[in-house]
Amino acid sequence: ACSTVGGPAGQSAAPDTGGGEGPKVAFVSQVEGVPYFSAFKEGAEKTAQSLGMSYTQAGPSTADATEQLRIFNSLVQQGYDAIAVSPLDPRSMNPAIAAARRKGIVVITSDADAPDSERQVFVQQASDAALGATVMDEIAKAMGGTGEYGIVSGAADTQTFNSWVAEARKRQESTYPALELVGGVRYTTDTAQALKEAQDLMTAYPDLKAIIAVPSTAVPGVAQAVQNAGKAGKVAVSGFGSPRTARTYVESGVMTSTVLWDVPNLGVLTVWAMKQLLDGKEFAAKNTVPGLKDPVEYSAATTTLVMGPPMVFTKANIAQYDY
Amino acid sequence: MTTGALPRRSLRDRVSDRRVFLAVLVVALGALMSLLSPYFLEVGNLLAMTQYGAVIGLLALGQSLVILGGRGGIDLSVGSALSLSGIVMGLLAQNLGLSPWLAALVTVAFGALLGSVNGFMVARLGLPPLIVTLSTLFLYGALAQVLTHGGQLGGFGREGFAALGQSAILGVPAQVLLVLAPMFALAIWAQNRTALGRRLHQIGTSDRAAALAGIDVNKLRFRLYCASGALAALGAVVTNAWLLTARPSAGTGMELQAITIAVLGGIHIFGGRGHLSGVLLALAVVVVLSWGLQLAQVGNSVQTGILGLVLVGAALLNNLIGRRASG
Amino acid sequence: MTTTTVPSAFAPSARMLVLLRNALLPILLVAEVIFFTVAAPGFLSAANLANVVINSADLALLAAGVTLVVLLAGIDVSVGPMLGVVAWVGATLFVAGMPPPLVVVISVLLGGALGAINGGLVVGGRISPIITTLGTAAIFKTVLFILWDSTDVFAGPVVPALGPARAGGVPLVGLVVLAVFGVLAYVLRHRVFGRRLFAIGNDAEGARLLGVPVGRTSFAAYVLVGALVGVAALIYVGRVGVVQATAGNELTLPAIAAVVVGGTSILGGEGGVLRTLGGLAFIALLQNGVVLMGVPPLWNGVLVGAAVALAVAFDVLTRRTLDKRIGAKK
Amino acid sequence: MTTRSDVRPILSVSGLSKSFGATAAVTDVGFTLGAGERLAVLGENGAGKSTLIKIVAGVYPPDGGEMVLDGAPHRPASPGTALAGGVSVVYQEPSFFPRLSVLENLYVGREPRDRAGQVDWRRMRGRGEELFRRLDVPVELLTRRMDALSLAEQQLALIARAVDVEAKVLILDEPTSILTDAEVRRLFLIVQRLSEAGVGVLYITHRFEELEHVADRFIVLKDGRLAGDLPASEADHDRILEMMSGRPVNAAISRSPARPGRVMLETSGLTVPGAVSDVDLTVRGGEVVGLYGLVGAGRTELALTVFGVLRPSAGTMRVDGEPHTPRGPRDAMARGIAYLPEDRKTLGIFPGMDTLSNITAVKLPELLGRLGVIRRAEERELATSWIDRLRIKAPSPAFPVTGLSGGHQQKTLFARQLATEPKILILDEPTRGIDVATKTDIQQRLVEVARDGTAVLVVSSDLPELLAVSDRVYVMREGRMAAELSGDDLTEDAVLRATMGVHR
Ligand SMILES: Nc1ncnc2c1ncn2[C@@H]1O[C@H](COP(=O)(O)OP(=O)(O)OP(=O)(O)O)[C@@H](O)[C@H]1O
Ligand SMILES: Nc1ncnc2c1ncn2[C@@H]1O[C@H](COP(=O)(O)OP(=O)(O)OP(=O)(O)O)[C@@H](O)[C@H]1O
Ligand SMILES: [Mg+2]
Ligand SMILES: [Mg+2]
Repeated sequence: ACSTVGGPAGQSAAPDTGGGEGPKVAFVSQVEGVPYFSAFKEGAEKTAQSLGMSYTQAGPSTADATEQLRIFNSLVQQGYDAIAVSPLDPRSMNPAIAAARRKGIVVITSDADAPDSERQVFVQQASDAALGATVMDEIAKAMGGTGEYGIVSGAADTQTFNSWVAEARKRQESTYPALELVGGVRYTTDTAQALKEAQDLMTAYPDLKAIIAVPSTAVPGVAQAVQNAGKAGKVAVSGFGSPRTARTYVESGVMTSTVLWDVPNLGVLTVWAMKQLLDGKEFAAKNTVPGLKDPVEYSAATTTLVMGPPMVFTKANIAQYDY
Repeated sequence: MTTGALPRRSLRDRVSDRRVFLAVLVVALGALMSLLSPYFLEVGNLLAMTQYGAVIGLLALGQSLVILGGRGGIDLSVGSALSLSGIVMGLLAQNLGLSPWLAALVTVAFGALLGSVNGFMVARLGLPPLIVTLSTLFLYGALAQVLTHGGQLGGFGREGFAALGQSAILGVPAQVLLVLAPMFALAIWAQNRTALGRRLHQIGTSDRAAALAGIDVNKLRFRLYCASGALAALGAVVTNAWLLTARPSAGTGMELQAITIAVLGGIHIFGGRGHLSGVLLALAVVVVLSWGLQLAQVGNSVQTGILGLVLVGAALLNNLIGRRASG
Repeated sequence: MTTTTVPSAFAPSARMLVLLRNALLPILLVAEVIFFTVAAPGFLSAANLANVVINSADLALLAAGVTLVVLLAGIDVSVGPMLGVVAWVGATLFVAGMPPPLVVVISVLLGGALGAINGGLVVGGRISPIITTLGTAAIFKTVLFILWDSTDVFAGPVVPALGPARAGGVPLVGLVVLAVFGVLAYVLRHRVFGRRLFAIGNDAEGARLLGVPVGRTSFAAYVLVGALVGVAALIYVGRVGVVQATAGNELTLPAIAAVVVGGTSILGGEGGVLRTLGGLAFIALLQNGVVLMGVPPLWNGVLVGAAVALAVAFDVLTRRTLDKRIGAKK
Repeated sequence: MTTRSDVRPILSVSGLSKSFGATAAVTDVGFTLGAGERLAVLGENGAGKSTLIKIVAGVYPPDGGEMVLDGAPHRPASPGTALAGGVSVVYQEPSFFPRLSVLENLYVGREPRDRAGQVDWRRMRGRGEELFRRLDVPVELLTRRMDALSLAEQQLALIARAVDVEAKVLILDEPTSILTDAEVRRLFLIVQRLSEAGVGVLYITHRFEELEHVADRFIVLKDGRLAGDLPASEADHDRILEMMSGRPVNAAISRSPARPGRVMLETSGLTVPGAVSDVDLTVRGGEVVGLYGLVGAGRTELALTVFGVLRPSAGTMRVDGEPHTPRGPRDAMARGIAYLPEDRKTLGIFPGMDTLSNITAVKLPELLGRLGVIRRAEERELATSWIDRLRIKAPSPAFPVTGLSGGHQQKTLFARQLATEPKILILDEPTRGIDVATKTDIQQRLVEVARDGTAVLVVSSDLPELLAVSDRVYVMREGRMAAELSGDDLTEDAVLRATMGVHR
């Protein structure tokens, strides 16, 4: 039942340093086991197999930068050929990435970046700006363009959440001046706390018309709070939850939509990128990736592969995605 | 120094000593881990592994001192104190542009200050340690967030400061050789050889008797909390040198780990009993176990449970051996 | 035999002082309510108070359980993760279509069984409660992680009384909580089992000398904690609607906080569940009021931490002064 | 006094043995206790008295031997079953529930219940009041927390609890060691009444003068073995002493006349709210001054004030002529004052630690090298010399102090204070629980210490002891100084009169 022990059966139990069956690649997630990263793994594993590589995925049990570093180092120790990482804390990962590169290991970032590091490429799901703007658009649409809204975010020091929130607010200030953020950004660490914060927001601001739930832990909490308060339809909810997390609420009408990207495809792209680098190949401005419909753009200036625009999941399409 | 005519400790005492047990456990776990992963026994790897024990080891040391001091002593705020001290060091190094070395010094003093708040409320006002440090757990953690608005701070990569967290001397990580090891050596020496150590045990076993024996119980207990705070801050210094980032949640959850290591090491939760050398061995157990499991690709969440099993199993076995031997 | 007491001319009667001593926590609570009523709009509304009750109901039951073992001079830091495990099982069975009453029974039994593991280790294995429950807390966390297997379980309230439902504005879970606390308060004061908890918490060895079945009683207390966790788990499911990998973990520290803020001695043998209820109310209303006051989110922890410390300082120091005047020299 | 030969045995034991590791605490002991009989158990410290009664009470399972209680085999699996079988005990080291009220303490494990099985608080309260009235203990105490009571009051409550149980056998392990005459006499009455009602009483004591009041018969233990079993009428002190120690012992101390020197300690108008009012006292170097009074008279508080634990609200103190305003025990110690507390369990020993560090606790600062390092060889030498001198029965200096018998724990504390060679030595119930031979030793040592120039103040409830060692005696009554007696005025009768407030 342990999702972190990857690779074909029998291989991870007794890893052979001689390396018989092609390169070993790994991905270090931000936390282990959450549906989001499980979906990532699904795409990644499939691709690794088809490219003749073995794939492992691991992550800390809570979003803990030190733990993540430990996991990264243990993979280096085990002689992996390529490692992709979604750093919780870019800076602390830098030295470890440099050390791994010195050992000749291919290191890339995916899902989140460490811009100042020696990583070879960053595989980006969608730009922060696009994500922030999309969720703001969704909320504004549901609110009819005016009124008060709140934001329930995750841990205060998670870079990704903070930049999404910043981008969403930028979008609101530029495009929807009639909307007003009330109560500041509420930071939470888990679903139950998100529930309480959302409930208190609704009490403190009776005219509240919408809430953005940022991390996937907050999504069910905020939705549940709205449901408990009997305000489904009166207070709109959107956020960055995986379809499976949000599905119950989207289908029951508590959530208007949830914004994300095609997560399995991100896994596909990540593994493909590692393979390219292992083979010593360069990225083109537009790359055709087996398994992905659209070509993937590469920006040489920022050494970034961008998968494409965000996806919006609504009642109409959410049932098709199982992650 | 002669040892006098003290009869040698009986075999029974030796076997039921928690430290002997832990030492055996370390070796046994090491053997098990080397079976699980061929990478475990590489020498460089064994030494490098110790770096993961440095920060939590410092916290466990402070925690042990406070628990040894008795009267329900405990410091739940160590994790938050680490976070807040780390942030303060970041503010000094990044915003004020102070040399990281100097900032580190100030930070340790600041940590002692944080500890002194606990110490004041516990030792002078006589409030229950659990609740005092629970409040400061919230307080310090939240202050760390407030000071950074949730963000992160840097500025530690200058003047060779990073070497403290990232270099190795003869294969031993600098943070272990230069910080953890001296601290534990000092503490173990003080516990066994000095009046301070004796007094620590005396206030821990009966603080009223200690007061009548002329020990300034409040002052000593106050200092224990200061020491715990300073050690937490030292942990922050090491973290900053190691990760080069100060995060307001850096120490979250570490208090329970620190307590776990202290009690696994045989520190009696009601005070006055236990050896700091046992804590060091417990730290070794935890580090060996989690690094070995990591190399064997056992997931992080499963590691938590295995550590729990070891904690309970060790206590159970230890009791069993002790009971068998004594009757 | 003569005892020397020097009566002071204008001292209030000892009875009054004792009364005052026990009324300190209620006084603090009233002060808190008045403060937030003035400072935080919407605080004193029925809807808000009902929210507070609904959001703290599961925590209240955990705190009640923890009180029992703290009275024993023990502790249980595994209640949070234990709740997670039971919540997952309960929610899963419920979603699978098991009849609600059966789900309730199974949850309580499962909780009791998990509590029995703690009790067995503490009593039979003679491991100190803190080590035992630190260990089982870690184990329960892993068990939940494995059960959960990357799949959130979504479930509504198993029975209405264990969900956010209200009757005439009164939250039903509130009644459940009151009933549980009422029964426990009665048991602690009027049943032999309760008296035994106090005796053991004061001096387990002394209690054994007087024929108190120390092992059996302690074991029963840990089982009872588990059973309370079983009920709390279903309330959690009804409130949060989803069980995730870390469900319940966050509840351990607040549960212990409620007990100590309430004034139950961590040394054991002194205190009670009603005090815990007071402590819980103090903390829950504080957290709620601070948000409603519009305090910037990051400052919440600062205020809550400071307020708890001040409240406890006030409570303990005043009680001590009163104790001196009542003549409880130490 | 009842006769014994014709009564049926209520408890008979034979061949009892018990060892702790290498220590044989009790070896092959047998005796018979008749219904209504009062049997005293005598023996040196560490002779195995407490261990013997703990076997009877079900605390320790015996390694071997048989017990018969009221005709049925007695093999208690726990103290609870022994209690239920009718064995009620007051232990030597008082064990009670500090954070419960006295009333609750009385009824732990046997709360009166109503028909619904609920604890019947009203009946409990009624029974408690009746019990205390019967025993002449103030009823107000019932509502106080147990830890707010003085040691003696606690002891009275524990005795009350034990005698209230409908027991077949009542065991009292040194119940009088801190009680004064009045309480002791009341206790004897209770014991007598119970024995008349057919209860067998086992009574452990080191006070020979009590024997004729509490015992019909006595047994003597020596090194865990039975050394004698005689009727009380044949109690001859010298002979008992010889049975106990196996050698002739000199029970009297020799006291050279005092040559009092400078006034070392002086209080005037000293007042501590609720305990001590307007007390004047002087102690000179070279003399032993006794302090007597009923329980609660304020003697302990007076001593604690001099030692800096309690703060006076009025009055002055002088040490060696200089004003003395201690902010804590450290200040008092710096002035050369040493204090032996009466409550060894909570104020004396460091329970988790070895005998060695218990002895050197106060002396430690003088045993330090650079950086506060303990000079261990020297420390061990010091501890060993005191272990020898006071004949403390410890297998090694590293033996845990809680493994020592009660009397030897007391000696350990005594050594702790004597080792500091103080200028002023204050002793609160110094020979509590110490056997007769050693007691004489200690008393002799006290007098010698004083003759060497130390000012010695002894608080004791043991009047014969006080008269034996003191050059002068103060008597306190309800916090005030009631009398100062010396020379020919210092008689037992005069002290008792002052204690009771009866004037000639
Ligand atoms: N729990 C224990 N562990 C080890 N040794 C013990 C223990 N209890 C008693 N002993 C030893 O057994 C012997 C008898 O002790 P016991 O307490 O029965 O003596 P006692 O006759 O009651 O003495 P006292 O008059 O001083 O109370 C002593 O040598 C003591 O050190
Ligand atoms: N600050 C303190 N620290 C330690 N013990 C204290 C303190 N204050 C009071 N006590 C305790 O209070 C008790 C006072 O006892 P009590 O009122 O019976 O005085 P007393 O006249 O000395 O009694 P006795 O006649 O038994 O010696 C002692 O048992 C002592 O241990
Ligand atoms: Mg004894
Ligand atoms: Mg006294």
